[in-house]
Amino acid sequence: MTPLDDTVRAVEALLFAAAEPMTVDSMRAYVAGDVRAALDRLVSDYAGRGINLVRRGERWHFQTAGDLAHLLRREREEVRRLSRAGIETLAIIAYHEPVTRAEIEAIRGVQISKGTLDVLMEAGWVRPAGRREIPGRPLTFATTPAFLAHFGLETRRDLPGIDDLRAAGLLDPVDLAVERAVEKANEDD
Amino acid sequence: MTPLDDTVRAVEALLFAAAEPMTVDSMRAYVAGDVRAALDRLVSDYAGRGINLVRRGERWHFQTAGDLAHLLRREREEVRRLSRAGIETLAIIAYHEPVTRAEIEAIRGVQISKGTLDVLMEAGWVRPAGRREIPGRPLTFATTPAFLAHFGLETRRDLPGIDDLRAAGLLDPVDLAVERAVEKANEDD
Amino acid sequence: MTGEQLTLDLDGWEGPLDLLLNLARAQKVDLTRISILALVEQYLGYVERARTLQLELAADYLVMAAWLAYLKSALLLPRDPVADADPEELALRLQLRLERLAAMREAGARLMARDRLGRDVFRRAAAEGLRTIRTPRWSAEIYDLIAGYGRVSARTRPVMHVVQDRAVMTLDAAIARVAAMVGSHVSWTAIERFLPDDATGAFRRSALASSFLAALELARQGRVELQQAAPFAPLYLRAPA
Repeated sequence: MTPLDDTVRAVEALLFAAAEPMTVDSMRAYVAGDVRAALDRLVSDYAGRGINLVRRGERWHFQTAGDLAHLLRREREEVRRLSRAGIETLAIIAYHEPVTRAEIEAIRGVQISKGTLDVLMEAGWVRPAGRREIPGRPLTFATTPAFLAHFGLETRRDLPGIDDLRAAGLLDPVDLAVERAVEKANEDD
Repeated sequence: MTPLDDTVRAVEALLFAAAEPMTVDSMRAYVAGDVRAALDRLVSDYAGRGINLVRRGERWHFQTAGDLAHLLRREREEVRRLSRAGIETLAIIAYHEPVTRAEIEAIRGVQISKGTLDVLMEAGWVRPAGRREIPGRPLTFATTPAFLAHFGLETRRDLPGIDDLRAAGLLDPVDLAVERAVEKANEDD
Repeated sequence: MTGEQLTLDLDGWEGPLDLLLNLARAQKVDLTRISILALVEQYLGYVERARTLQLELAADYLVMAAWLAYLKSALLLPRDPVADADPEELALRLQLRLERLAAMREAGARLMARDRLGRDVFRRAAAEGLRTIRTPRWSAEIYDLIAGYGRVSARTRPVMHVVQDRAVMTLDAAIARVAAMVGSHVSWTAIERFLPDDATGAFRRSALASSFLAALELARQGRVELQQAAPFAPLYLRAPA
């Protein structure tokens, strides 16, 4: 292996020892030198190994390679089982964020029971994300860095199928889609 | 990096994710192939990196390289204000030094907790100043040069006297009122 | 279908839109090509069956049924283009809602199937953690220091004044004095007679109070006898017989 410079070794040790994923800024509080270059070097060093260095949002951490899941999987410690309502609500928040409760309910066609958002927030995947400046100033919700980390997403752009859904207009409100369809019909006439 | 075989990758991931150091036998419960050869390969791969694979007795685990341990600690200075008890105790020491703890308490009219003197010594403003040659040989306390420096004093004589304090209105007005009332009562008798 | 099964079925739906989506799936065509009319018929039939079995349906199922009945009539009957909403647009609206719910349902499933941290991939279990060592730097201003001393001085000074200036007779002095004097009084003698002749003002009050306590203490020891006719009446002392 080619010799490592001190910054690369330091960042490697730091991320290895850290209890939580770290941002570049938080790493800089510990390590001198070019942290970003060190991360690039480590990502390539660990590519293909049993451990990988991954970026989740603004945070970095080491984790085991996905293809080894069959060896390591711990079914019994299964991360909390979400109800169907919980899964759908989480997906709607992730694909539409920031999104109000009323918007979530409009998509699901049913009221959200009180516990559903609580469970998602308790899991650390969803957070309140400010109020929308419309009458009533409703609270909006968005996903957290822990959500990205848990589902192995580098950014929200990695959400499965998000580009196709956006292109198909399926992330737009129904009203907007109806308007568009009407316009299109008029053009075709 | 040369391609890794599956056993090496599996052992690497296993040891990384393990809560405890593992024996070769316990690794064999998860991983097929030549575990010992995989360990040898990993030891040499990680030599000189920020993380090392080490053997402790019969058990193997990853740990951060010893020379980087200092990086994992970060010192941060926090400015804290002295408590009222701390200020009063420091003032008494400054005006009366060298002074014993019992004398400080007599002057304050209140007991001082052990922590109060510790804080003043930690701040570097107060030092033990020998024992008083009376029964029990109690320790005396005095101020330090750092005390003078912090408060911008040339010498302790620069501290204002009790008459200066009175003139400056620094004797608490409520207590002053009590004092006057008592004096007046004595005159009336 | 038994009533019980139907109840369970209804419990399994996440609301009327969910029920509609599942009925639409049964048409086994792309959601963009479903027959809205057939879907409406199925939904209304479902709700009707629930009613004949006298099952309690949540209000939103009935609201949806009413809306779908209206949609059905709009689709079937000739319409007044001024007064009525465009039934094609209403049908499109329903179809768009179903597509959106289906999209999110599928997205949720794909999300859950990813390699999830703590189930499929793992962070280091025995991470040492990073430590921040906080070193306090204490701060105080010279004003705080001086004002603090002023406070202490003001608190303790008046007490020292009073003790120095006030003339008092201590209890010990009063006991000694009363014990010495009572020996020469075999007849009842008022307590005031035991006070110093020159005692006036605050000192006299102090001497009287201390002498009274001294009398009580000596009586307890059997070295003096006391007599008082009534509360606040003159108090007399004499040597024990």
